[in-house]
Amino acid sequence: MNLDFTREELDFRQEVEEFTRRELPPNWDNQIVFWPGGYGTIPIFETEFQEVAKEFSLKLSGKGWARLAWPEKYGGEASVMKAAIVGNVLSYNRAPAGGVASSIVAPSLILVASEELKKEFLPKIADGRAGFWLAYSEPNAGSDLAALKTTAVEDGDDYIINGQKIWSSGAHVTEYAWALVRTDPDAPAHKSATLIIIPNNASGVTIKPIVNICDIHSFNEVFFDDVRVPKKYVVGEVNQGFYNVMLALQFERLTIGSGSFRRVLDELIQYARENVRNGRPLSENNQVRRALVDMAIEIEIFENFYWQSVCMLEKGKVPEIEASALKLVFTELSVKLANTAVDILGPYGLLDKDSTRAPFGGRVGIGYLDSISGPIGAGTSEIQKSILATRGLGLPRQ
Amino acid sequence: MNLDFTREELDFRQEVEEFTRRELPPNWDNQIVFWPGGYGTIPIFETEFQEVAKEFSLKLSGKGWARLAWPEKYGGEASVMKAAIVGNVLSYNRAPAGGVASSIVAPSLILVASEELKKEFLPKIADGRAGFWLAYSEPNAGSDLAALKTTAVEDGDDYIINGQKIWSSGAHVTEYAWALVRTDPDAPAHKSATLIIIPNNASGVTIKPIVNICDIHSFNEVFFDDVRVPKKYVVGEVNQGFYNVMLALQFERLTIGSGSFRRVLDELIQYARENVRNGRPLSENNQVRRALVDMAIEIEIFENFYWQSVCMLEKGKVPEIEASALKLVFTELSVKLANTAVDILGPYGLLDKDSTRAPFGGRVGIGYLDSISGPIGAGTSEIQKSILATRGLGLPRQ
Amino acid sequence: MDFELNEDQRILQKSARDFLKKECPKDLVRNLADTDPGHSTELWQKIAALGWMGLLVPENYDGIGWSFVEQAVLLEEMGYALCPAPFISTTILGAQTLLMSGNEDQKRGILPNIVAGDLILTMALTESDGGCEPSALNLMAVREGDKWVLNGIKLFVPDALTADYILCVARTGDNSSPEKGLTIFLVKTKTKGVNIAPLKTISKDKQYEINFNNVCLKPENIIGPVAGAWPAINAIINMAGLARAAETVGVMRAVLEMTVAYAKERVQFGRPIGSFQAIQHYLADMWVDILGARSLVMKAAWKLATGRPSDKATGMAKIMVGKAGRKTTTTGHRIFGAISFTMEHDLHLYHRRSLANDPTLGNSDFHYEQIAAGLEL
Amino acid sequence: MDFELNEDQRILQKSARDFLKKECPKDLVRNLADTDPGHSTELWQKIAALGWMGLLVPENYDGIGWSFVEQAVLLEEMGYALCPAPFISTTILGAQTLLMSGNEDQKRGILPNIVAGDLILTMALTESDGGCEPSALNLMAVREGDKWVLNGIKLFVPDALTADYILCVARTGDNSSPEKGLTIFLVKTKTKGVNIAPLKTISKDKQYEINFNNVCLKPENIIGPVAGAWPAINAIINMAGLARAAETVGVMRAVLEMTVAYAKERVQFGRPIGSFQAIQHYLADMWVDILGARSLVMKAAWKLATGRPSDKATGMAKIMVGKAGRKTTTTGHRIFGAISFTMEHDLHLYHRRSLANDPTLGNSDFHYEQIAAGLEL
Repeated sequence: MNLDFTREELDFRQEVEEFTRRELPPNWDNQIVFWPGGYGTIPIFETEFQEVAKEFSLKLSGKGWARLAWPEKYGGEASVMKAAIVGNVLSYNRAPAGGVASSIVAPSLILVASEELKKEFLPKIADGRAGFWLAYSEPNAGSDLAALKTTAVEDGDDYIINGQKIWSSGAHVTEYAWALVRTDPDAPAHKSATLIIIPNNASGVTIKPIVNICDIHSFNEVFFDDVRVPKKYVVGEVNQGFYNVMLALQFERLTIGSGSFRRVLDELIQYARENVRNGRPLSENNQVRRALVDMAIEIEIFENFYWQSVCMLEKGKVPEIEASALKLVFTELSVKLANTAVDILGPYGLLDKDSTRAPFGGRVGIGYLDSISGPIGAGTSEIQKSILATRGLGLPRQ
Repeated sequence: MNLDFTREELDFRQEVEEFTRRELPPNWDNQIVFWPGGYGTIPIFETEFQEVAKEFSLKLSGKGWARLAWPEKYGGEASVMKAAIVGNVLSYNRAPAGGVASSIVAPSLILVASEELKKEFLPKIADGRAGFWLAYSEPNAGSDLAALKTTAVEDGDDYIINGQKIWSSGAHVTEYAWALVRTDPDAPAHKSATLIIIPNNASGVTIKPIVNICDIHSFNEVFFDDVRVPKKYVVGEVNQGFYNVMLALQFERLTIGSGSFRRVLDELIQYARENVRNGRPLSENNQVRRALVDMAIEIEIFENFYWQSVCMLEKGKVPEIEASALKLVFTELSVKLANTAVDILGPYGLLDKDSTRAPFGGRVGIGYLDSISGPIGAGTSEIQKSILATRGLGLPRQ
Repeated sequence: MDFELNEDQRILQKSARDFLKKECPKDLVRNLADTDPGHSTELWQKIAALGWMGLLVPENYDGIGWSFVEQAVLLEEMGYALCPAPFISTTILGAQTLLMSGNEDQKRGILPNIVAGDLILTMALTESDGGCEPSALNLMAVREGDKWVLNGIKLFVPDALTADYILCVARTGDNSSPEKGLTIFLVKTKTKGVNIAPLKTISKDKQYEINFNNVCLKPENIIGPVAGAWPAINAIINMAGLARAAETVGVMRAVLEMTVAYAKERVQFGRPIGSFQAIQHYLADMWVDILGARSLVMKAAWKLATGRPSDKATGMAKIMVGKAGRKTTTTGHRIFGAISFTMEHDLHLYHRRSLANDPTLGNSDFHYEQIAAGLEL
Repeated sequence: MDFELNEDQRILQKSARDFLKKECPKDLVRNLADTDPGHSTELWQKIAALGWMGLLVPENYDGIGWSFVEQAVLLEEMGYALCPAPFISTTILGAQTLLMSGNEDQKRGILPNIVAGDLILTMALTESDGGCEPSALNLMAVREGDKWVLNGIKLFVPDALTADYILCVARTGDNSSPEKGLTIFLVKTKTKGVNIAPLKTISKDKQYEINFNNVCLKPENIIGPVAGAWPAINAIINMAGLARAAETVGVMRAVLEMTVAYAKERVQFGRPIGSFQAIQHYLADMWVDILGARSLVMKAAWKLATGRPSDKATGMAKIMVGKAGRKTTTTGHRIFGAISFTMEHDLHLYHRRSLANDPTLGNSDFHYEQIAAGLEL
């Protein structure tokens, strides 16, 4: 057991920290809102930040930091730990980075795709030219992915795709869909789903914005009308899509903004020290003290879970159950942290980002709204608990 | 809307209070433990308090206060309100009173039984000569009463009863079982259960003690081996037992020790004022203050629910859903109150009743143990929530 | 003892429900939320015509002279409909303060106009501290000759831009304790030196910052005793806090209704999600919370209505409903899932309102301490 | 970074588990719980033979010289088995205090005997206040010539009746602040004037009241600096609190295991109760709590083991595990239902233990304040 970073890792972290502080636009923190564990305030999905994000991402790529976890064969360092350190530092600084291309698509491609696909996409992902969005959810297939209806029908060397996707984060600012479609309408869903790459600019793809309750356009509805995609864009085997998506989940769980929770805690502690309520510094208010200690404890647990999963992946183990626990813990923590923050801020917690009086540029109020998205997105808390109970503890399915 | 007692009711309450303080044995509070909402520390089920309980109960009967809710025709005053006032005052004082005979058996008899049964039992119940225990639960029929296995087979003018009951509160200190048995083995349980009175002294009845985790013998296992009971002891119609039991539930919910919650709150407030922790009165400790306010709020809600149900019954309405909400709220409150109490008492909360250092004669520590029984007894919290969801909100059954 | 509403109250409830269903559709709520001052004169006039503004005002000032029980019934319906009107500001912060502390001239001059729907009032209480304890109230009014001059900033003033008058709480001296030295001034919004700026909130309610810059007032602008206003202010905080709680009960009821309906319809894994135990238990908990919340609100309202000591009861309602309201709308989102995370869906409107009603008009520290004192802690 | 146990640690874990399964059956646990002093010399000697008492003791005092990580691994297994031994009292309250503050003679005289299983120690800290903050420690030791005389009452002293020595925390002067003026005395239990009486607890652990009545001690009975013991006492409270937390993690693991097994077996409504969503979610929450609890305990243990500042980490473990332990055993009872409400069933033994480990050796006020200070609040 050794719970510290190595000297080399600490040096690397410092390098990333310095890089991040240097390369982020001045006053970046005051331009964006971002709430840990929420799906509605991620800056890379916002149109207005695309230029900054692309520029930042190019610089990251220049450092080789977008593919640290990839095998050396594909230009990476095979270090999940270093990738996690980058992710941790970037998210502490709310940097416009991340995205599923490098964290989910690339590792999945490496594991199951044809060499041809790898050659086409990995370099583009590495330098930020190929952005992806996850095309899993449909209006009637939320928690129940098996209700998937989007079809892909063979036609010569192509598939013709028809259907509708929803909650498509960043579809409007990326280049490709990482799509789950049904290739065999007669088989049950888990034997008929296939993973396929669909270019956003293919004919028949219509992307319609959805504005979320934080007043941010991050989601979309996407319609596929007779969209023709070459068969070579199938990822892994046909009808193995469910398996391939599950495989990708272990990576997905680590794309969370792991540093952003502690950042909020640090900021709240500072706020409590510097602000007065009822004539006394908030930091002397027993409720505030206790609430912040409770958050510090939960963040400590979350971080333990996070780095433990990183270490497992680093050793080549698959944190399946751990990934469910992690997702459950960090999204529920997101809600608790938001509630704690609005409680501490009192009426100031209600102020929106355009208000000059708003502490933290309005992040807390918007974060309160955004925090509800964590436990309902990407596998609800209830789904995670059922996974823990059945796959983890071996309880009988319903 | 009028949320106060009438002058007459207030006078009556005072009379009951004076009676109770006068008639309770001196130092009664220090002899017993009793935790609000728990099923394991009810003094009338304890052998050692039988003498006191019988004597007290005779005095209550003498006042006519054991049958206040009964119709005038049967010697009562048809006043659920007055009965509730008596129950409230008695439970505030932790008096050895209550019991299912007057609160559940008698009202059920009045509603559904034959005149013959009423004549035989009501007078005996009124003056405390006929005590009852509820014979519903079986080892494999807990939450799932439909799994009931105890059988009653016709034999001339009698039924022959075979089976086993469990969690039989007070079977060892009462005279009769109020038993749910199966009279038609081929029909589904809800069409084959019958309510019948079984004398404890009938041949073939064996009562074995169960000691609960508060180290109190209040429960029993009861075995029926070819127990012969006359058919006239059937309550209501044959095969209508489930219906009759449900009918009785509305009364059962009001037999809770409604005054006992506030009593504990009052005692904890006094304790906080009189005791010091870390050099300061506990009452000045912000955590303690908040915890007690939270309890005061929850007790206020519970009391609102309680008196609202009383008023419904007083108007002849059936508080079915309200009874479920009440059961859920008061048993969960029992747990919260116990946790709050041990938190306030700190290590003193661990002290048992034999310890001279124990505050409140050890009631808090034992109450902490007892409190777990509320949400699992007499229809679990989970069952109550399902009732609220399906019968109350009309959600589809699973 | 009787927990049921009487016939008049039931008629009020029914008519308010019907009226708001028709006259306060979600489109109107959304439109007003997105504009400033976010006030519909048309809706306000209709409400006035129904007599709502005069519900708590005695008949000799043209009101109906009903009680807080009826006010609570009405507010639950207004919360249910998310009715966006400066109603609590005008009828409680304004009219109740006048009723409690104003002299006969002041009452006669203003109350009938409030009842008629011609005047909107509010109160400027909170300052940079964010709370409403006496120690947090420090805006100064200085006597200069026969005038009083106000200087300072008030925050979180509801509905200020719509208001005709602001009741401004100011410190006028007597520093022997924070409770002492507070005075209420009646300030015309149009007075020179009164600058109002919106504080944009995520709750989309209408709160403002007011800068009082050498605002000159005459002695007749004083409502109630000089340097002795705290008892009235304290009572108003409690009444207004209770009003917010009553509104939140309506918000909760609306959320439960819409969520139950959705849980019956929405199918996942081949069955309505409302048949899943987890969903059922969430909804049962919501329902029990609503019943509990309403019971506290109605008890406090009844205590106010009958002149009983009520600070403990209003505090209990404010604290419990503040928490339960937030929990209920959050759980609603959890059950609805992603669809409710969109601007298009209505649920977030309720979620915002339940948050907005929690930390204002007596935050939890304020009410906890008040209840603790009531418990003799 | 590596969260996994190394091979030595895994061997220790496995051997402790196997040993306790065999040598510490529930019958023994029950028997010792119901007797006074509730100690099995036989079990204690076997434990000593395994070297457990010397795990944290350096080799030059006959110990193994391992770290708090191994101690935590061991304690989780002892908690899992509900092992009823004065182990934390002896190895932490006793041996660690001596190691930290004792002089060479004191260490040489006692530590090897502890390792050999020949001496049992405990600490008398808490008084009538119930807490362990400095201001709550007021038992006086007065210097009379070359002697020190102790008078006063200590409460909640664990394992006092079994102990050979009691480390008594007393106030010896310097009243400039509560932290100052505290001194640790090594008191032989058999000393004249030491009266020990059981404090019967519902947790059935062994706690005692000690009346020190003119107990005369010599200067060589003083462990560490006169009037300067608080830093050591503070460290010991943290270590012992962490030890309790480690034990509770084992309690929680045992409860999860037995409850999962029951939920798979017990049939109601025609199917195993473990297939109901409500039960599944309870158990998932329990599991996540256990994983979180263990992660905090191991991190604090590792910080202690590697000499890093650790008060914040031990406080976090103590607070979180104290709550989670109680919640876990309570939820266990909820799932088992009535059957677990009987003395015959084992679950209540765990429920009692999880409660007992919470409010002692640093209550939540103590640890919250310590963490808040660590967060620079």
